[in-house]
This record gives sequence, structure tokens and C-alpha cells, in this order.
Amino acid sequence: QDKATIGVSIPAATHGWAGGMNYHAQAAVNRLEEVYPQLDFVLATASDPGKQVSDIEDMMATRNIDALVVLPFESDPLTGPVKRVAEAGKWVTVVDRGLSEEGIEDLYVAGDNPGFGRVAGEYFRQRMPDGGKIVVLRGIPTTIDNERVEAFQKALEGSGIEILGMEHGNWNRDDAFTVMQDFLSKYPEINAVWASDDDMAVGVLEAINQAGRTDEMWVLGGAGMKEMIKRVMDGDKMIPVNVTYPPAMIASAIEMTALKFVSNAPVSGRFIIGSVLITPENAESYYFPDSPF
Amino acid sequence: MQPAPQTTARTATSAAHAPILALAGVSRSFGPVQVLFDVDFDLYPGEVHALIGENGAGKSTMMKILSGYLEPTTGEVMLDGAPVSFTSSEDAEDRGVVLIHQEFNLADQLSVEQNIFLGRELKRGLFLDHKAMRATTNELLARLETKTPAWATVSKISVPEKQMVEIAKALSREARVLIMDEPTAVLTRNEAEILFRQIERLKAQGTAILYTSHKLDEVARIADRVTVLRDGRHVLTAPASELSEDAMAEAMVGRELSNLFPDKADANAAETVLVLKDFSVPGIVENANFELRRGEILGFAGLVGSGRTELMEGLIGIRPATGEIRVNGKARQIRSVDDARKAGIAYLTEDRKERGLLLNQGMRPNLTLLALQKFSRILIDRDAEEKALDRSIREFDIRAPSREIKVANLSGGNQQKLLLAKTMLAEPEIVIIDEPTRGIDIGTKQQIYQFVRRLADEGRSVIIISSEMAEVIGLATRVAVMRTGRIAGTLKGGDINEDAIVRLAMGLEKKAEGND
Amino acid sequence: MTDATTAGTAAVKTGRPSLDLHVIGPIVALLALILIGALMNPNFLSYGNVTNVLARSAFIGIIAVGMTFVITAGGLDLSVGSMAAFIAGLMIIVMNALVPTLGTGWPTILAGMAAALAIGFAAGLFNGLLITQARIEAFIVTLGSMGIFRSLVTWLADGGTLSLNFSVREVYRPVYYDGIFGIAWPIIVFLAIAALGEIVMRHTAFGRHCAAIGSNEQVARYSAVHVDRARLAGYVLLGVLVGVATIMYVPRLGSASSSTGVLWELEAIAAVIIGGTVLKGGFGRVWGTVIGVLILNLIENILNLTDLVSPYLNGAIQGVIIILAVVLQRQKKATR
Amino acid sequence: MTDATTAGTAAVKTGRPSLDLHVIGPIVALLALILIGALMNPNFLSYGNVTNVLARSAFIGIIAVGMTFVITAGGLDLSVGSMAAFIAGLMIIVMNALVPTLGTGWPTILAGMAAALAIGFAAGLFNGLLITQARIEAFIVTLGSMGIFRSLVTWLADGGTLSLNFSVREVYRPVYYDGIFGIAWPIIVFLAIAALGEIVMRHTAFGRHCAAIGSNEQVARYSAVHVDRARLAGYVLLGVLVGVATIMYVPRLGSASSSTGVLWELEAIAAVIIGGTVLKGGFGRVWGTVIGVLILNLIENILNLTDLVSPYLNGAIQGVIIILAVVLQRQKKATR
Ligand SMILES: Nc1ncnc2c1ncn2[C@@H]1O[C@H](COP(=O)(O)OP(=O)(O)OP(=O)(O)O)[C@@H](O)[C@H]1O
Ligand SMILES: Nc1ncnc2c1ncn2[C@@H]1O[C@H](COP(=O)(O)OP(=O)(O)OP(=O)(O)O)[C@@H](O)[C@H]1O
Ligand SMILES: [Mg+2]
Ligand SMILES: [Mg+2]
Repeated sequence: QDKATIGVSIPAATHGWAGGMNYHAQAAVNRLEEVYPQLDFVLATASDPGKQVSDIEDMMATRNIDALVVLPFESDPLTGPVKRVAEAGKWVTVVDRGLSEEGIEDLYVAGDNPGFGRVAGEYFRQRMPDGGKIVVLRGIPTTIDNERVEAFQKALEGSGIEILGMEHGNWNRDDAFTVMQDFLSKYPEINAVWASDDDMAVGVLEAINQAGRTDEMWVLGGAGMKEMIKRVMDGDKMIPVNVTYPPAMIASAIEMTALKFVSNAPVSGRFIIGSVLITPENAESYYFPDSPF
Repeated sequence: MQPAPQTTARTATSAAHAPILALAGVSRSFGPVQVLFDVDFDLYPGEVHALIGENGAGKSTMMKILSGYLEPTTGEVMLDGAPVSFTSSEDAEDRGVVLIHQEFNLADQLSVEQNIFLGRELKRGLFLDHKAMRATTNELLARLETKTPAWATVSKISVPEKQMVEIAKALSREARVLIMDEPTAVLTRNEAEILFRQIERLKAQGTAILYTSHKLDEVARIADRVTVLRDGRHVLTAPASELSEDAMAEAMVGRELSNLFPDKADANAAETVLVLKDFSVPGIVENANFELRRGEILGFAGLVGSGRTELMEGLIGIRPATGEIRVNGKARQIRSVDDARKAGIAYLTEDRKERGLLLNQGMRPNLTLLALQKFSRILIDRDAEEKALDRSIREFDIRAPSREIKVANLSGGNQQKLLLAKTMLAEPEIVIIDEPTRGIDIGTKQQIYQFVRRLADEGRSVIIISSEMAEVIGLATRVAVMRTGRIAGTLKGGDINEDAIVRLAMGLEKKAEGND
Repeated sequence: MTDATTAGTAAVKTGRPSLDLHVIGPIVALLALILIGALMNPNFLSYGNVTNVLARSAFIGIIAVGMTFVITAGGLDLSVGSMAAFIAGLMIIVMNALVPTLGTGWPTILAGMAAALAIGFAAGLFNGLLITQARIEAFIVTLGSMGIFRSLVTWLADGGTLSLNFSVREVYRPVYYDGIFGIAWPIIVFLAIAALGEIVMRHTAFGRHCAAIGSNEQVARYSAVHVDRARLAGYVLLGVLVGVATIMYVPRLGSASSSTGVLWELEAIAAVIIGGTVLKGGFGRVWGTVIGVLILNLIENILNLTDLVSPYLNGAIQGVIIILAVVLQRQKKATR
Repeated sequence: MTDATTAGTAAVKTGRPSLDLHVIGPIVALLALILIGALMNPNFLSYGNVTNVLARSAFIGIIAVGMTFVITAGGLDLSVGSMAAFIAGLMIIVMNALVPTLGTGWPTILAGMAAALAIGFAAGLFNGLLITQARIEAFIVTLGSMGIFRSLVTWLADGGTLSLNFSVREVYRPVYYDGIFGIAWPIIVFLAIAALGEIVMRHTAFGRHCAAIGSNEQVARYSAVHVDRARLAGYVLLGVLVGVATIMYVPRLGSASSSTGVLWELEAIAAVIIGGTVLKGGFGRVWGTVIGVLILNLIENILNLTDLVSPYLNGAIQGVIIILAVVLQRQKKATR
């Protein structure tokens, strides 16, 4: 078979989840390059949408890619440029964030952002049947974060659970720590925290710990960081459950794209990886101690 | 620019001889300190008027008021007989009143040409007319007989060259009134002569010229009238022909001045403290050889640009240099001013604004900067610093309205005194003073000469670089004359006279007069 | 500036000092990068890649030209990246709002462009007035307005993305992707603005006044330069140029969000300084800035040409090259 | 001038000029913020909240003290945020590596602290040598090293997070969370360093030399100041202080990643300038910097304690307050 070049364009590792995703992308590339000598990979990480478009342009102009695996920084700005790649007859795999126009990509592998919020919301509902007071930490202001939070709020509707405050913790431990410290100063009574991300949960837990209010509330993070899953597994009272949003989906997407060039397996289509609630019962199957995330 | 035609009855009657610019009862204070007291003054077209007074007497302040840089606290400025209130220096310039500052007013990173036309660029349509500006600049520079190229960056030219650029800038403004604050302080005799020719030319055209200088012989030569200011008060105004130099000095200082220079002492017998052998500053100074004895005052003379400053800067490690330096018989490597200080050598720069003083800081940090290690163990002993400042203020007669004043706000002469005090605080064995009395009034000059003499008597050695020939002749026991980067010769004792120095400096075999 | 003819007599001065490395330094660095790129990948010098790199340099390039004036006059503007995002956001909102009345064609786009320029003007005026009239340090003013503009665009986009109406986008797209005689529009606009900037810097009173103000404000003021006016003009010019850059940027991505233009300010300032303009003011050159922008963009392009040990190290290599590019123009400062 | 001749005795010493707004400006701004905070939320002045804010201020505060010296000497350092991340990352790696030999107690932690200081020293030396010996603009050097440090930490962490060994963490934790006499350690360290910094700035030759260099490098050189040595010392001092800040930072969350310390450089520089130090050098005051840091952290705290229209607008309000805080110290420059 001929040599084929696969371009992989992903956002840079600016927060924990993205870091995990970067790790999995690179691991997949290394593994596949070893297994299939006829495959060549180009991996580029971008710190903003404009840079990502440039990366894709460069792959087209100088690296002659045959396929593109892209995790769009943002859907909208990437739609046009990715469309042009598809129009040039290249294979396009889109990961996680769908493009704004239907039918551009050959393969779509994604997590479920509204699902991520919904599953979390439903857990809160179930855990607090009589209502309660919670605070919410949001991520970096993006469409993803909006979708998650909207679905979360929708799931809480009519439950009697009151959201005292929402602030951006930017998927960052330090920011989350600061925001949580101030929430704790501001609200004398908090029953639970939706940290919406495991990195932010780390900061939140530390702040609660410092204030000595560990008995008062519990925390739900998300995305399945290994330390958090371990604590769920161990039955930690403060972290009863977690919600998945696997950064490894990028690896699956790269592998499926590679398959297209090394076998005749039909790989096109849409693969939505639903967000699942991780409980002490099923935690074991989500625990990968060797992953960096 | 022609004087505007007068229409008012009042000036019409005396149109032939009406003052073009005048002050009526002007006072000026900076905060609580008053520096000018009820000054009356007038200036006529076609006259050269000299304003003299001690350092800090208020000359610069008065000139700034006349040219719109400062406003009087009370009193009026009159232009063409009518009170005016210049809104800015630009406004004054538009009305034909131009000031050349005592401190340079040039943008360092711009070229000579750019500075000359700054704010008044010649344009063709929207764009600059480079050709016309270049031509005018070259014409002005040629008129001033300087070799400074129009494209040279101002930060790279020497102090006298900067002064010539300032003069060129003022000339380019075609003023009706040209005010010059100590224009010759940094010029050598030759260049001063060039300036005087320009002054004569302007005077003939009817321009009014106001001029300050601490060089009273100049004043006597070129001024028509003289006004004396003392402690911010008008003392007298008289035709220059009626005032002798001594009378001027007396009016300024308020006491009689005797012999300006102290007696010379012979240091021939003393041991040698400094020897320079084949000393070169690449590109500027070549193979300089000289020695300095204990208690000696060695003069350095030469034309502007002959490399005296560069030689000394090479000696103190500011410029890369090659050759041998021996201090007290021991060979020394001097790679920085600190090395020089440790070797007991201190250098007082000719460029007090760019190299001498931190203008935006007060007197105390400036005074102790060079000798700071004397005031600090781990922490700086501020009391000792204050005491040192007290001592310096007394010793050098530094006149400042307050101790906390920023150095930029000191009068030019007092800045120079502070610089002298700063250098002396390091208690050097060998003192190199570049242009020691630049901008210093005659009374203080005498003090400084005596001070230099005293240094030598105490067993220190002094090198004096001066463009004032009289200073070198009056003070030095030996004089080295430099020409284009080489020491052209050394004069001793009775051989030291103006003629001999000029001949060596210009490389002439026989005596030649004129402007070669 | 070429002929060393001097006043009347021949000058004794030895040729002009240090016109050497300081001037050709950035050019050498640029050539070195081009050589490296060409050796690494045969497609590097292809028409497509060259066009890509040049077109992409246009945004920051256009902004950096304006920044050259501001820095030359001793100022600084940290807000340009956020300002670009803010202008792009408002421009998109304006165009979307005009679609019902003006349709999805050029009238709407032209109105959007006018809006971008007007907003850029206003934003520059805002910065400039605070700096010249309220006399606050430029660093603080523009740090503040950086936060303000960035927040406003996040708020306008409700935390998400502002998207240009799809049909308008199709009409507008060619402004980035097409060109004339095979040269893309952004390249043409960039080079035109750079050429104009160079002329303004060297051949107009404004350029000279900027240098004078940056060199010594007091002197400039005493020399009848309208210091505040010239400075204000600098910030306004920069604002308008950010508007122009945005006009070229919006057709590329058709959207704006809080991540638009992040760190552009640092890139623009870096380009200006790599080009040889002095950060403390007093000396600036626009052509140098153009080279600085090209150097920065080439580094990125070259990093994409090859497979490195780890993409995590891209930033490190970029940093090393930026420093190296400037080492080339270092002067042996003997005296200073 | 009659008797104003200050002959040693009886100098007129009329009130120092313009000690007014320029000096008390930052203090007034700080007090105003405290008042606003207290009015908006009763918990604002609670022991817990005050401790939180002060302890959080410590990292940037310690760094900003060092930055005050660098800026006073006419320099700049954009790399401090990345440097902090890099030091934190290496420190964690060192400590984790030492656990097998030194155990999970204080020996390991002390070794980690020593490593942090040493790495900070080396990083500062790296910046300083490039600036003073290779004579590259500080802006470019530190922009480059910012990229380098940030990349290296991302690479060390493999894009993820470096976490300190759990048992070591438990021992180390109190360094951030505990204190003495009810004052948390970070606050104590911060205030001690600030006090030391103030003394060094005002009462030692080094402080004087920094101001002299920033004011006029040439004059400093002619006054026997070792300009390069003093400047280098400034960058090294800053590097070491970044190390100290990191020592206080690591026990807080026990981890470091590529997002550690992002934008700390801007915050530190802003604090320095809000405090009244002049960006172009020549004048600096450490106590002002402390106030600047507190102002910046209070703004954030107050925004978190109050309910705004939209959290998206936080940045805008922050920007406005930063500008307002500096408006308070603007001087009516009549003559200039
Ligand atoms: N901006 C200012 N603020 C405070 N004091 C000032 C200011 N400008 C000048 N002075 C003071 O006013 C006095 C007069 O200064 P001026 O410069 O007019 O003296 P001068 O006669 O020109 O002296 P010199 O011969 O030394 O140049 C001095 O004591 C000076 O310190
Ligand atoms: N930084 C510099 N770069 C290039 N040339 C310089 C620089 N500084 C001085 N020069 C040149 O070196 C020459 C000698 O300088 P300078 O005029 O200071 O000599 P000097 O004998 O000390 O004269 P004076 O002290 O009377 O001005 C001049 O031609 C001057 O322009
Ligand atoms: Mg004067
Ligand atoms: Mg000289």
C-alpha cells in the first residue's frame, strides 16, 4: 500500500482535559507510526482558532496530507477551512466539537456536552430530593461551557435546588481555588458544588478543606481524572461520583482514521461517546492509573 | 522677518527707538521661593544686550520669561510696546522671539538636521522637503563653520558640536529677538568667534540680541549694553563702554575681586604619580605619552575635537583603550570607572547633563553616587550623607532654593558646582577636570581656582582640560597640547602662552592669524 | 540618507557609525529562516505556502505598523489583541443586524467595514485620551482597556462565538482568500499599509514628531511639536489599523469569540522590536517591523514543516529563535 | 533668592514638592476599595477573607517586589509567570525523585526548596546574562524565555499536570495553610520580603544604583556604578524571588501544569506600576508595589463577593478599576 500522511490538529494543552487529550493524541500517533510504517503523521497544537486554521493551511500546502483529524478549537471559525480540506478530496475526521455545517466530515467522533451537564444535573436532583443550595464553577467562556451549563440548569428546573452563584474558574486549579475561597466567604451555607471539571474540583476541594467545611458539602467534578476516579472508587464522601468526558476520544478518532488507510474496514459515520455517571460501583472500569489525566 | 509696522500712536512717536521686548515689574517664584524681584528691563532692535550675574541670580529664569517658557508671577512682558502673554514658547517663536537654552534642548536620537527643523519642518504638500531642509542645514552649518554632518545623530556628537547645532537651530528660526543663555560656555575661542560674527550680522539686520555669559571679556567686546542681576534683583543697566570688566564683576558679586588666579607652585621635584605610555583610544587618540607629578597641575589644551576628552575617558576605563598606565610606579589595569576610583583617579565630565548628574533626582543621591561605598556598610548612612551635603553646599557655595530640589531645577552653575563636589567626595589622588568652570560665575571661578590650587598643595595631582585658554595658562605648571588625537607638544613654565598653544593646537610652524 | 556629503568642508568623521549589523541584522535573520525552511521542505517556497504565510502575517502586520508609531513615540498598547476581537465582534453584530435591510451582499459588508474603522477609531481615541489627557501610564491604560475589550466581546458573544450570517460570509470570503494578479488581498493591503507607514514615518512631520517625542518629550514640546496631539494621533492611527486588520480577519474565520486575537499584542510588540525599533521610543522603522512580523510567522510555519520531538517544545524553539534573531542585530556598544 | 542661599544651616525646606497625590494616590485607592468591599459584603473584613486575600497575594507580591528592582533599573521581565511554572514543575519532579532516598518528610521538602531557589537563580542568570552580555532588549529576551519556560513545563508534564507525592504534600501543606500567631506563612514571608525589599531599595547601594541606572545609564557608568553587574543582580534577585514564590505556591495545590502562573507577569508589572514605580525606570518604591498587588487582588475578591450583571463583565470592571486606581495618582503636570 502507498504511504499516507494524516494530519492531526488539536488545541494546545492549556488546561487539564486538553492536556490529557494532547497526551492521548501523541500516544496514538507514536503507536500507529510504529505499527504501520506506511503511515506518516503530522501533529500540530494551536493556542487559538486562527493559529489552528494556519496549521491546517500549512498541512495542506507543505505536508500534502491525505487525511485530517481535527478537534476544532471552536466550531464556527474552523468550519470554512475544514470544508476546504474536504473539498480538496481529503478524508476529514472531526472530533468532539461539531462543525457549524452538516455533512463536511467523513467521520465524527464526539463527546456529549449537553449530556455532560444533564447527567450531572440529574445526579444533583437525585441526591437532593428536597432541594438545596449549590454553587457552580464554570470553565473558560466557550460554547462547550455554555452547552454544559445550560443542560445542567435545565436538568435542575423545578427541583428546588438553588444555584447561589456561578463564576468562571477557567478549568484551572488556581482560579477555581480562588473562586471557591470567595464563595465560602460569601455563602454561609453551601450543600454541594458542581465544579464541572476535575481540575477545578482539585482547587475547590482544597478551598473547602482549608475552610474546614468538609462535612457541609460534596463536590462533583467531571471528565474522569484518574485521581478523582480513585477517590470515587474508595468511597470518598466528598466526591461521591464523577461524569465521563474521555480525553481519549481523540485516540479513537486517530485510530479509526488510520484504519481507513491500512485496511478496508468501513470507518465513516458518527460516534457519540455519551457521558456516563461513574459511581463507586462502576468506577473500576474507568480507572487507568497510567494515564496522565 | 521684518518688525511689524507700528500703528499705535504711542509707539509711532518713538518708532525709531522703541524697545522691541521689555519686562515691567516682573517677579517670579517657584513655589514659596522667589527668584526674581520686580525686574524692569528693555531690549531694542539692533542692539546686543548682555545679561550678567552670579550663578542662580535668575538670568535663565528671566530669559525663559521673555521667551514664553515661563510666565511671570507678577508683572508684564511687553512686545512692541504692548503687554503680551505668550501662551507657549511656540507662540513666542511665532512672534519672532527665540531662545537658545542653557541646557541643551535637542532630541538625542534624532539627527542634526531633524533637530534643526523639529516642529518647523519644511514640507512640499504633505511630505517633508528633505532636499530643502538638507540644503538649509548645510548652509547653516557652513555659516557656523562646523564640520558636523547634517545626518549625524545628536547623541553621537560632542558637546560643543551640540551647542553649534542649537545655534543653527535658532538661526533657522529667523528671529526678531534672539535670546542666548550662555552660548559660549561650551565653545572654544575659535567657535565663539564664529558665533560673534553671526551676532554682528544679525545685529546689522536689526535683530535684537540678548545674551548671557560668565566670560566678561566677551561681554566687554560684543555687548552694546549690559544689565546686571544680583539675587534676582535688577542692579544696573549701562552701556558696555562705560563698564570695565572689573566693574562688571563687582556689580555682579557685590565685592571687589582681586587676582583671579592663585600663584603657581613648582612641582618639578616631586615624584611621578601617573604615567601613560603609548596610550591609544582606537579611532580617536593615538599613542599618547605623558606623566603627572605629585602636586602638579597639568593643563590639556587643544581645539574642539582634538580628543582630550576621549583620552581621559580611555584612561578611566569608559572607553576601550590600549597602552600602559602606571600609577605610583605600579602598572594598573583600568577597565571601569570603579577601577579608576580604586586607583585614586577621578574624572569630572564635561557633559554634566548626560554624563554627570541624574537630573530627575535630588542633590543628596547625586552627591554621593560616586563615593557611595564610603557611606555604606550594609545600609547607607543617611545622616552621614546629609552631613556631606551640608559640607559640600558650604564648601562649593551651592545655592539651591531647597535641599530637596531636583537637580534639573538647579541653575546651571550650581549644577556644575554639585558635580565638582560629587567628584571631590571620592577623595581622589589624581583629579581630572574636564572644563571645570563651564557656566560658573566669575566670583565662584576664583573660588574654584583656589580650590584646585589647594588640591595641588595638599599633594594631589590635577589635570585640567579647558577650552578657556586663560584658565590653562593661569593655573597649569605644564600644558600638553593636543591636535587630532595626538599630543602635539608640552609647554612648561615661561613657555606657556597663548601664541605657543595655538600654534601647537593648529599645527602651525609660524604664527598665523585668521580663521584657518 | 545615503550620501555622506556634509557641510561645506569634507567631514573628517569616519563613515557613519553602526549602520551595519543593526540595519541588516533583521534581514539576515529573515534570510536565514527562509534558507532553513527551503532546506527542510521543498514545498516551503511553493506559491501556496508563501501566500499562506504572507496573508496570515497581514493581521498582526497591519497592527504592528501602527504599533511602530506608538512605540516610537515612547508609548505602548497592550489592548490591540482584545481590541481586534471586540471590533470583529461588533462588526459581525452590525452586519448580521443589517442583513434584513441591506441584504446579504456588498452594501452590508461595506457598512460592516465602515463600522470596523469607526470602532477602531473610537477605541484608539479612548486609549489615547486617557493617556494624553488623564496622563495615565500607557501600560496601565491599555492593560485596563485590554480587560475591558476582552470582557465586552465575551459578553456580546454570551461566552460563545459570534458568527457572521452564512450568506454574507460567502460574499465576504474572497476579501481574504482571493486577490489580484495572484496576490491575495491581505498581502496587498498589508504591503500597501507598510509602504504608507514607511513613508509617513520617514517623510512626514508626524513621523519625525513621534521620534522626537519618544526621544525627549520636553524637547519636542519646546520645539513647537504638539506632543499630546501627535501621541493621540498615534493611538488613533493604531486603532484604525486594528480596524483594518479586523476587516481582513473576519472573512477568514467568519466569527469572533473571546479567544480571537489573544496575545496579538505581544506578537505585534515583539515584531516591532525585532525590527529594530527601540522599546523606549525615539527611533522607529516600519520596514523593520514588516521583517519582524515575517520572522515571527515564518518560525511558526517552519515548525509546522517538520516533526519535532514533541509539539510541546514548539514554544521553546520559537523562543530560542526570537532571541537568536535579535542577537544578530546586537551592537557592540563600546561607549554607551 | 535673597537668603535662600543654603549655607549648611537653615535651609528653607519648604514642604517637598508634589509629595501629595503621587504618594498617597495608591493608598487612597486601596482604602477606597476596602471601603467598597466592606459596604458590599459584611464578610469582606472577616478574618478568613482577609487571610485568603493576603495569602493569595503573596505569590505575585513576592515576584512583584523583585520586579520593582528590575523595572527601576530600566528593565522588564515577561518570563516570571512561566518561570514560576517551570520552577514549580522541576521542584515537584525533584521532590518526587527524592522520596525513595530521603523519605516523605522535611529532608525532601528542604531539598525541593533548595532546588527551587537554585533553579530561580539559574533562570534569572540566564535572562540577565542575555540582557547584559549579549545586549538584547529585555523585552525580547524575556519574551523568548517566557516561551521556553512554558514549553519546558508542558513537556515535563507531558501536557498534563505534575503532582507532588501525596505523603510529601501532607507534610508540606502547612507551609501555605498554617502560620504563626494566626498569620499564615505566605503572608509572613510576603511582608518580610517586602520590608527587606523596601530597605534594600532605599537604604543600600544596590537600590541607589538601580535607580541611577534606570534614570540615566550613562551617568551611572561615569559614577563608577557597575551597570551590567547591578542589572544582572536585579534579574537574578527576581529569579530567586520567583523561586521563593514557588516554594509558597507548591504546597497550596501540590501540583504544577502548563497553566500555572499564566499572566502572572502582567499582574506583577501592573502591580509595580500601580504602586508608582516608573515603567521607564529611574524611580521605584517597594511599598507602592505591595499596595499595587493588594489592589489587584482586592478587585478580584470584591468581584467574586458581589453579584454582577454577568460574570463575563468581570474583566471589564477590573480594567476600569485599575485605570481609576491610577487616575488617583496622576499629577497635574503644569509645566511639563
Ligand atoms: N523649576 C524650578 N523649580 C524650583 N527652583 C527653580 C526652578 N528653576 C530655577 N529655579 C531656581 O531659581 C534660581 C535662579 O535660577 P536661574 O537658572 O535663573 O539662574 P541663572 O542666573 O541662570 O544661574 P546660572 O548662571 O548658574 O545659569 C535658582 O536658585 C534655581 O535653583
Ligand atoms: N560617541 C561618539 N561616537 C563617535 N564619535 C565621537 C563620540 N564621542 C565623540 N566623538 C568624536 O570624537 C572627537 C573628539 O571629541 P571631543 O570633541 O569631545 O574632543 P575634545 O578634545 O575633548 O574636545 P572638547 O572637550 O573641547 O570638546 C570628535 O570629533 C567627536 O565628534
Ligand atoms: Mg542659567
Ligand atoms: Mg572634551
